[in-house]
Amino acid sequence: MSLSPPDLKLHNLYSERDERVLFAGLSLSVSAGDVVQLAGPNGSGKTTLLKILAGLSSRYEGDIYWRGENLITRREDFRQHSLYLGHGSGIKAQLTALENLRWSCAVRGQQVADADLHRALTKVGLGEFIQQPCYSLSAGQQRRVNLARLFCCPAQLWLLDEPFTAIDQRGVAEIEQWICDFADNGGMVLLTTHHPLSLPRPLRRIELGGGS
Amino acid sequence: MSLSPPDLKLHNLYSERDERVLFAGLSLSVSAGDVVQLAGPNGSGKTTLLKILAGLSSRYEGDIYWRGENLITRREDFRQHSLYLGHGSGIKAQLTALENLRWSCAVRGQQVADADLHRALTKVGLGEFIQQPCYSLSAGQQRRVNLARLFCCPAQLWLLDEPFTAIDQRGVAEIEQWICDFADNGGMVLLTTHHPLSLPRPLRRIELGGGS
Amino acid sequence: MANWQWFHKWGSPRWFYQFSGRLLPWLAIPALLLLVGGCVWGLAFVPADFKQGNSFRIIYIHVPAAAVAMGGYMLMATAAAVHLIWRMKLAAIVMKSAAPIGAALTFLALLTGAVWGKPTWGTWWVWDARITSVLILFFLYLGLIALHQAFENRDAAARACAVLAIVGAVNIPIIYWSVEWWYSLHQPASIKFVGESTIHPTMLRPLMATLSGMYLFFGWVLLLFVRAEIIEREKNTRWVQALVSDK
Amino acid sequence: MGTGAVMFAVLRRDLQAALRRGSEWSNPLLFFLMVCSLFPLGIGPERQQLAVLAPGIIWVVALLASMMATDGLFRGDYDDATLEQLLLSPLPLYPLVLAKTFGHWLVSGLPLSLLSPLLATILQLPSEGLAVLMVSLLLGTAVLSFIGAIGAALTVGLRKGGLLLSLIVLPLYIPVLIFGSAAVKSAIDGMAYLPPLAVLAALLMAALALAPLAIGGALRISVDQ
Amino acid sequence: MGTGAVMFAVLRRDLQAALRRGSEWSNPLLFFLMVCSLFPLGIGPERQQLAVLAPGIIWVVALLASMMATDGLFRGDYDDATLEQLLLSPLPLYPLVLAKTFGHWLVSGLPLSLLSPLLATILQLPSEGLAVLMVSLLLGTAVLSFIGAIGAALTVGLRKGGLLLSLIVLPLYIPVLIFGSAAVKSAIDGMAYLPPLAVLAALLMAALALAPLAIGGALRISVDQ
Ligand code: HEM
Ligand SMILES: Nc1ncnc2c1ncn2[C@@H]1O[C@H](COP(=O)(O)OP(=O)(O)OP(=O)(O)O)[C@@H](O)[C@H]1O
Ligand SMILES: Nc1ncnc2c1ncn2[C@@H]1O[C@H](COP(=O)(O)OP(=O)(O)OP(=O)(O)O)[C@@H](O)[C@H]1O
Ligand SMILES: [Mg+2]
Ligand SMILES: [Mg+2]
Repeated sequence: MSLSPPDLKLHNLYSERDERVLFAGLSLSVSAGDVVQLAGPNGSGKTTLLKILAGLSSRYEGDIYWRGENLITRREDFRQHSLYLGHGSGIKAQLTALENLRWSCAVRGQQVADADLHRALTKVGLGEFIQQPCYSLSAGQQRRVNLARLFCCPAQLWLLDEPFTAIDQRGVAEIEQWICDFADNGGMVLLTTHHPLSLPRPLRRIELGGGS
Repeated sequence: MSLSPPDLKLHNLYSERDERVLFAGLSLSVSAGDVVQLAGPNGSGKTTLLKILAGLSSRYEGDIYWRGENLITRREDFRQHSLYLGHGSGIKAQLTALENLRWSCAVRGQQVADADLHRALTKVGLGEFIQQPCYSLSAGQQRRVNLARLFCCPAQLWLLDEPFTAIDQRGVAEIEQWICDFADNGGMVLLTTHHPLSLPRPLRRIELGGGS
Repeated sequence: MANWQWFHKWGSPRWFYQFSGRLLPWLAIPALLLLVGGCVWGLAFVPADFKQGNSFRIIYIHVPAAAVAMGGYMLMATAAAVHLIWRMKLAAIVMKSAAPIGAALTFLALLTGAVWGKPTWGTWWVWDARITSVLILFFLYLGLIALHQAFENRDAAARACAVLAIVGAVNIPIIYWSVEWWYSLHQPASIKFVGESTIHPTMLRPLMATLSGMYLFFGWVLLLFVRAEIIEREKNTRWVQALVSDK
Repeated sequence: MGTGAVMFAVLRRDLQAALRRGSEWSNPLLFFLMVCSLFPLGIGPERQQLAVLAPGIIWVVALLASMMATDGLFRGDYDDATLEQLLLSPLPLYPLVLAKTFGHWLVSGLPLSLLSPLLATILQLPSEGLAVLMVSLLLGTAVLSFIGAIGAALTVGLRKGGLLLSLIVLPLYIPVLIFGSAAVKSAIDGMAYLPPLAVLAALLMAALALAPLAIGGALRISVDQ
Repeated sequence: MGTGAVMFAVLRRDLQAALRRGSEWSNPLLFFLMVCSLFPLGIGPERQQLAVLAPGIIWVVALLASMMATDGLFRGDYDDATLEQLLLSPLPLYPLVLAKTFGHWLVSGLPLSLLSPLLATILQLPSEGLAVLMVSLLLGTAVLSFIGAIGAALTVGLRKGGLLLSLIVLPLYIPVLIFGSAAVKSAIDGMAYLPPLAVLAALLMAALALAPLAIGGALRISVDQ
């Protein structure tokens, strides 16, 4: 698999904010099975880069290729196969975990059976809290509802912005395991985190400089 | 100093949410120089406990004593000597870091010279960003503005809810250092975090059970 | 590709700055000549109106201001479309700069109209169809300016305002038509604009002068605003710093 | 999952969320009711006078109520970042936005229109106008929802939505107000009320076709700041 | 740091934040202007009719504008958790809340009152009423700010503030509306306008003394959820 051309390729990416260069000449290839950690101090542009890749931001110069073609022309295919988990909570507080997850799948055009949603929520440790409205969940539990999307929305590329925020230690280990399993099955992961990762597989670190 | 009676004492504290018991029979004494980590899985009630102590929540049973007297009768004195840093950002996005910090001191009734504010902000690594409106700071930088309050608002008790959120690795080490220094000088710290702490001094961990 | 050269050139703020510098006097001098000349002509040499006396002379400011305010919106909407479609930065600058000028001219039209209304109709304000339309145009301008101000980020502001300007431009005909209809539905007997055709040629010629003067004036002020904005945005580039250090 | 099913899922979640807090659909209604009843207090209770003013007042207040409700249309989704999920959907944005806006009308414009005869009676509107008032509001509030959604999408990334939204949106609302209140007045005066209603219907068609495009574009801009 | 200095610091930050975005003080104004001009479009352009309605319309709309501005009074502070800091201050809450509310009036009620003569002219209000209109609005909007702040404090913990606030607050606004518009009408009709103005002043005194207590209590409840 590693001989095939990279699925995602950044070429000479440049981005600035308020005249401060965040990154310049950034090139990166991601193929099936790769796990890439975006590292760097606060304010170095990790979130910015993930948003650019996800297609939420267009404040960049340079080229991004998805499966050999320019991302701009293949946005739809890219959206189909990528899954972005951002900083935000990503859930509606007055709905239950189940309803939230069902909606998240629906807007991706996926109809998922309730049993599968259940399984995903149980997997992230919310088995007992499925019918509880999300506003009554703690910070970490809300985060877990969002993480459950990883198991309902099939994708080939995960873009995770600080997935470990507010997650307890056992949870962190679990998520690391999920990432490994996903990569083992040919998935690609780009994630930002300040946690020192301990994955049982090679991990690429991209250091973004600058920052405060 | 360790022979003096504890400054903060919780006796048989009980709290529940939606009929789920978060903690019961919780007793704890905190004296000068103590660093206490509230640990526990997501949803175990760490934030709830900190808010109760800070005086933002009254959903508990049991007694809390501050310097030997019931906290309820000594609220004002307690507020004077405690400093709470919560989950939230704690800063106004359209103001600069400096203005935010100045206001934070003012509502505590403290008039701090600009030079001191400058020093505090430089200490948290925002030296260059002092005059920038806070909305243009990254997640970690905003968090640092809030942390700068630790150096402007003299207090004897710090209540810190996940102070390391969004902070990079060097930053985490720095904050740990500040906590140590503060405790060395007779301060008390109660903090929640999922990070494994590495402090060069004895640390008490209170495990809150339950949770997901 | 070759015939797109001019487009990219126009899109370059630096080139535009230099080019517009040469253009400025050619706008400023005729604009001021026509405006001042037309006004003097209109105030001093045109005979008084037999019905309105001297108060009609305010027409030499009122009508040009109203007309150019309308034209300004259309220019702004065009710039907005150019910005959205081709991502041309200069178009965003033109759009942003045109808004306050257009709003000011609209306000001038309202003000002069009100001042004129007092002697003519005995009241500062009536809910006439055309007046109402101008008032709404004023609101459209203000909304645009407020939206631009509310954004903290320049690029997002420009694109959001561009969407709004285009939505507004689509709506302007509808608004005019509906207000016209509303007014004719109510038909208040007392007050009406005098028919436009009755205006005497001796009054018309100075009006034409101030009208064209006002268009040129708009162009001139717009260029000044655009140039200031370019300098502000490019203040960290080498060519601007060279420009500043030259002076 | 077909486009229809996705639209239904979007609609369903919004309705669920709205009904669960109740305030979402009841608040515009109560606002409508209260402000309408403020007018007799401010103006004076003379019957003749009120009857003449009633169509105008009801329409202006309905417009304000609809506008205030619109402010929250995308704000909640923006704050909890579910809007990002919507924008990253592999499906075209048009049907998603259409479903959201329609759902919003269902919980704001529709109940308001259905309640309007009650208010009309309070404000002494002659009974000939009741049916036309309701129809004009049904059509008109739908147009208002679409126009309002453009404004809401443009301002959703900004901290202070409420009043800014009104500045942007009110001038665009004016044709709807004019034709809506004109239809009611014509009906009371025994004149032809179909032409203004037809214009409202035409405006609705135009809004259906064009507004979702503007809304989608505006949302993408608002998220990318 | 004395209480005065602290109040000044609170006031200063709020004004700074408001002026920095500009929209905070200009938007209520523009809203006032626009909605007032909606009425002729809904009702019709007849001068005589408008003149009769003008005091009522201006007062109702001023009330709405003030109410809509009030919605943001504590919401921003709640969202960014600076409200927690305010509540944890070792100082008494009364002066802090007073400063915040006063600052809010400075950027909402005050400019609105100053602009009112212009609107009055547009709405054909006879010129005898202008001065009284302005004074009544100056007093009245201050009372409205205090009452509104209570509502804002009660609803700040809830997601959908805007409309809920209006429901809580509108009934309390009604006395202000009645005396305010009565003062203007009396002035136009050449009757004694001082009594209703005196009532407004008395309401203001009562609000100054009592409202901050209610606001402080409501804030503590809202944060503890
Ligand atoms: C699109 C906007 C406007 C245009 C093109 C316009 C144009 C004109 C023209 C051509 C005349 C001369 C009419 C004549 O004497 O034959 C006129 C007169 C007048 N306009 Fe305007 N005007 C506009 C807006 C306004 C506004 C906003 C006001 C008031 C605030 C206003 C108040 C007046 C008054 C009082 C007169 C004199 C009326 C009379 O002669 O009976 N106009 N306007
Ligand atoms: N809306 C904005 N306007 C202007 N500048 C911004 C904005 N958002 C972010 N920035 C700037 O962009 C830089 C990068 O921000 P970003 O959020 O990508 O950092 P990050 O690497 O994710 O940091 P952190 O580790 O703190 O999350 C920061 O220096 C910040 O000042
Ligand atoms: N507003 C609320 N209403 C009802 N229940 C709540 C509310 N806030 C929190 N809870 C419940 O209280 C429990 C404890 O929440 P708390 O935020 O204290 O947890 P925590 O220990 O801080 O967790 P985390 O590590 O995820 O931050 C959770 O199970 C949650 O469901
Ligand atoms: Mg980040
Ligand atoms: Mg917590």
